[in-house]
Amino acid sequence: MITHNKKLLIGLSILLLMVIVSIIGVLLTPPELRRTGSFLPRLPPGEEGGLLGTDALGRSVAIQIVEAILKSLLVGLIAAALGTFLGALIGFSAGYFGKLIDAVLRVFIDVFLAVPSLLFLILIASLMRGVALPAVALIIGAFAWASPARQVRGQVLSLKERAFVQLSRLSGMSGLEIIFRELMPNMFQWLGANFVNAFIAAILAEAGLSLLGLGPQNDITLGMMIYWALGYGAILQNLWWWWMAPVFALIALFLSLYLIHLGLDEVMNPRLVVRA
Amino acid sequence: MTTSLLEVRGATKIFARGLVRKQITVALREFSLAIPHEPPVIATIAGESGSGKTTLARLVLGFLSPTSGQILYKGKELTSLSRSEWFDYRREVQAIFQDPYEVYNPFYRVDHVLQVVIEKFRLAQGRQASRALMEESLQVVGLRPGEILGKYPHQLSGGQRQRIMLARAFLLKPRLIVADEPVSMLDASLRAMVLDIMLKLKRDFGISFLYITHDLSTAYQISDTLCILYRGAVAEIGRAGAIIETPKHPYTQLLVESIPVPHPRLKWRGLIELPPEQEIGTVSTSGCAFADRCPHVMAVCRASPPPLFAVGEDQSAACYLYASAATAAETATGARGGPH
Amino acid sequence: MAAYLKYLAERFALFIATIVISVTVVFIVPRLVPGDPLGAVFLSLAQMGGSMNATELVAEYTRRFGLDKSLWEQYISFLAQLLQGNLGYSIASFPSEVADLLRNSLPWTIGLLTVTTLLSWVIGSLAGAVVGWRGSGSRFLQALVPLALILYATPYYILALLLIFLFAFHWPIFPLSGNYSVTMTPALTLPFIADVLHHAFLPALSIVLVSLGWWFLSMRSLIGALKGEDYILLAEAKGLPERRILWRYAFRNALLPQATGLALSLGHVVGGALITEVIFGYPGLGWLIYNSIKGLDYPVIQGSVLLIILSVAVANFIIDIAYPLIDPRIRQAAPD
Amino acid sequence: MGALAAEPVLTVRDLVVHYHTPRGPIKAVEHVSFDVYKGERFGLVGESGCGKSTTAMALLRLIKPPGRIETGEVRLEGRDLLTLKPDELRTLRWRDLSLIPQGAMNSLNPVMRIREQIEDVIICHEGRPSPAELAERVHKLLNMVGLPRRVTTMYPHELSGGMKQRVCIAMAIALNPKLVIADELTSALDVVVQRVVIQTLMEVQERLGTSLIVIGHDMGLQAQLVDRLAVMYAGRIAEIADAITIFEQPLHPYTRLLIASVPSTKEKKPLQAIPGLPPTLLNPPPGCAFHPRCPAAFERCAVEVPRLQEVAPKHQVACHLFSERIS
Repeated sequence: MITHNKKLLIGLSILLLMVIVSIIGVLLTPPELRRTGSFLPRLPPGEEGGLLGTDALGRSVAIQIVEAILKSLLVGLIAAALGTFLGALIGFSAGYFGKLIDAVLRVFIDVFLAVPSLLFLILIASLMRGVALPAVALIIGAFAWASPARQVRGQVLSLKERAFVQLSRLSGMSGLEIIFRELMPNMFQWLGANFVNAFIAAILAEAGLSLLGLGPQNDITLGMMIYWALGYGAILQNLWWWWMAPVFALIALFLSLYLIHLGLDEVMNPRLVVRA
Repeated sequence: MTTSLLEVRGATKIFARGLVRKQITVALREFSLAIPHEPPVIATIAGESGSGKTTLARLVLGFLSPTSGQILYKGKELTSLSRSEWFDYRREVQAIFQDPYEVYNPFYRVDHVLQVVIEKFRLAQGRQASRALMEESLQVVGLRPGEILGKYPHQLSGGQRQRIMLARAFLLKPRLIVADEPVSMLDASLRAMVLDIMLKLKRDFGISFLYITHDLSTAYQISDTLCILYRGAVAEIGRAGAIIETPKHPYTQLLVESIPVPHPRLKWRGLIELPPEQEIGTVSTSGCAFADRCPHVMAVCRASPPPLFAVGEDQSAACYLYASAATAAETATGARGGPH
Repeated sequence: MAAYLKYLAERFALFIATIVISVTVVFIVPRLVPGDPLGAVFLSLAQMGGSMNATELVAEYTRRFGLDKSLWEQYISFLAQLLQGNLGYSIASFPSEVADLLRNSLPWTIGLLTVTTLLSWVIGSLAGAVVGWRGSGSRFLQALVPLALILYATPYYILALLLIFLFAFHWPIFPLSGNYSVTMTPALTLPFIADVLHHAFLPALSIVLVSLGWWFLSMRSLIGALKGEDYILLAEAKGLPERRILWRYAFRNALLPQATGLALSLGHVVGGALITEVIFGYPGLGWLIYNSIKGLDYPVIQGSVLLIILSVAVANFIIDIAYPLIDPRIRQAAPD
Repeated sequence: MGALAAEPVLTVRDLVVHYHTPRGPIKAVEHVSFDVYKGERFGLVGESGCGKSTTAMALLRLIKPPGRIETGEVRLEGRDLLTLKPDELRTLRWRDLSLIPQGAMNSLNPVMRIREQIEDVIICHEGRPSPAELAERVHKLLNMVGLPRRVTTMYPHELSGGMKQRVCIAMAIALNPKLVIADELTSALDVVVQRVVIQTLMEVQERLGTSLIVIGHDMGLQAQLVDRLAVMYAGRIAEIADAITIFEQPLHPYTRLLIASVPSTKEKKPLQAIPGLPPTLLNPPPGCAFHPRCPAAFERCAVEVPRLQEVAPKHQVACHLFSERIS
């Protein structure tokens, strides 16, 4: 099924390629080369500057970028996992239990859907100066549950009305059993697609925070790379390799994730598949 | 007097929607029906959309509870059943539904619906025994197990899927099966097969049916007793043959006349008109629900809902036209359905 | 009508809930952060030696917001101040009030975002409709799809960077930053307006291009889905000209969700492109927040966040009450 | 009795429609031929997936990819619809050949008033008349199908299913076409409303003298409604004859079983089902597609596809039981 979808295939290939190259790159880098001043500053890509040149502080852009890709992905992964988990939990409770629980949770879902979560992130991050990478990821994740929650709730509501749930009750299944044996299996692949969505949003949020100066100060993510580059006037000094490397890495990352997202959509949406 | 297997006694179900202003729908009004222990019967509830027939099915299955009135299983109210009694109820009262696709979890093979029943009700020990049981029940409904087991629901036809549902219910050897529009989504050529199995289960295994349908012709063919619902209220109740052959309630008459007879020489006679309100909004009335459409409407019809009047042997109609012919038969034997 | 009133009541309750919950979150957050964030802010301020009247500021704050009282009382006085539109003082530029700072930045943000949102919506929707309708028929139209996809997948600030590099640095056609030249005096004169437009062009373009991709894709898929509707098929059977079917039948039905999208993003104009402003040094809210972060000016950050939340909530509320009036399908039966 | 004039309005010859799926072509319509005469009510009956609706859509040339009309001829008063240029086709649609669609529920544009949707066909085919004239025409049409004037300014969602169906009837006769195709007219309606809608349609059709093709699965409705009837099975026509002949002297075993399987309210009799399963059109059985379920099948049925042949005056059957009798 997966290999039949071109979008999914291309998206996964780009993503995997980036991850593999980055991992190899990080593993091959001796720690002493990561330090500031390991290289001559401001070297363009080429023989002396290495593959991607060096920045104003004498660090190799290539060495930074492989690490930044992995760190950005890590932030996305943690945040998306947390957000999807919380969202699934909240959405599931709202949809399954209904009544008052649903009413209360729905208000929260709607509120957090309406307010751009970047704002809360700015607020928190600006109070916790110099947050570390896991903290950034957790904060992003903590505000990324609203959209999956709404969707899971809708999904559960519609599944709950399906006749097979009624039949399960007639077959003597308890509420919990219906959740785990009848509803959950139908949610898995669907939660997967949601996870990709949250992944994209989390990486986007991290980069945004970093550009505002609220990223993980002691770690190098793609957003932080751009932040430093801009802070040191990379554009005005024509150090294009410094800021362009993370910019194009981000574009490639987003493109691959969107392709995966669209591909999953097509694979799962029966309306797009020709019925026989 | 012995108690019935299942008795619905004066059940009313009101749905209220809305927080600020309640919108009240009376889905079922003062409904009574009894299914006897013996002999097995096919009791049919027929009506158009919005007649309350599906509400009744859901009440009987315990998915809803009545606003007032009672549903009694072997003389005990459903809401007061203990855990083990409820378990017995589930074993003895089963159901098949309208859409033979939606009842299957798309994630599982069709075996799942049979497996769960065997497992939950501990019908067999071990894989082989349960497989044998599944095969046996599939054969009862005329399916070849080899062609069915291991398939996903979308790989089977509607008729096959509905018959698996019957096989599933049969596994439990229930006393009663609630069949909610079981054939309305099937093609004509397959419809008869499912109805035939219902007849067979009644005849050979003593299983009664509460057959919910909008189709009077299938009701005529298979049911013993018939109850015509109109907007939540009983219009006519009694022996199925009598009601279809000599309908007494004006609504039943309209309904029976409107069934397209599959013969070009027996065409509809006369034109009928629907009052425009009928199609646009709902008319509420404190009297007979049919009063607005009834050609014989009288003042009394709008005043209070008519009780059941006996209009023949094993036939009663909720219509004031028959008030003079008989005394009100609110406790009439025929009114409760089952033959004795 | 009763249904609509009931719906209105529900929406209004949600609107109030949104405001109360967000204001509470904004109030709670600094107090949840370990340590004494406000104290830390003052401390770092003192370290920077930037503020002239640190003690006066602290005193003023403590008085107004009751920082020495219980949490509950603090919350009440916080709400009371808020209701009067008082967002406190800027720390970095005391005694400027936060509200005044916001008032200066807001017009630039609103101006930039409103124009770009409308523009990209119109272009994107029209193009998306045409491509969605006869997409597979033309290779040229098909080629627009991956282009839009790439645009949409690109974060808007990334595109901003590329545009700055190309058209402000490499080919310096447009200014690198700012909203108008320092040599200009703000007035309603032609040269000044031209200068403002010149400065706004690149930020605007970056926003238009990215959101164009989204509107295009969304309209295209809406139209694509509508193509299978029975009423479109019947319109074709009716022998209507194709153009009429597209615009009167398909487009009109797709317009509703698309317009909802527009309304939603108009609600987000205030906080829509904070980072673009940072990159272009455009003195809107985003720039203000960025500078406040750098200057540890927490009251200003808090005020900006509150302002954006409020504007989003108001916009959502307006959409909610207007939606049933626009869509005949739910005009009578308000949605769940 | 039905066909008064012997002059056909519509002739369909050898129509073939396939849906091209990744798993192979679905042979939805295979070599279908029939005539519809002037003023006649012609029924096309069959069970789900037998190709009756696809046939209807093919007559209007509304088959969408992956479906395709492979071959055939559809002549409306002599003009072959399948070879018309798009512009000619567009002007002919609705003026000469209109449709009462399956599922009227979703066939009206939800954001246009009823009036606008009916006006659309008049304006596009006849040019814009004066507003008063236009309003008068719309009103007259709605009146003809028994709808009150206030419906004109309503939106589809404000109408009940039966009313929507009547709006569709009014729209279909707006230009007084030569032929109206009604596809599963009443499948979602209650039995009383169904009767009212069908009465309305018959009344209007008789008044205008239009020819009518009624597509459906319900033998009872067909018996009430049509003069002549074609029974379809697995993409092919099994039998064509006038309605009384079909119901009183059916020849094709499928027709016989189909009629027998319809429960009656006149007499109680054992229920009769057709054994076996309907074939898949992706992979139909060789020979006569009905042979695996046919009680009268013999060797030839499994090898050779029976041709539709006239076995009695105006009575055509596609069955080897009768093709032998002729040859």
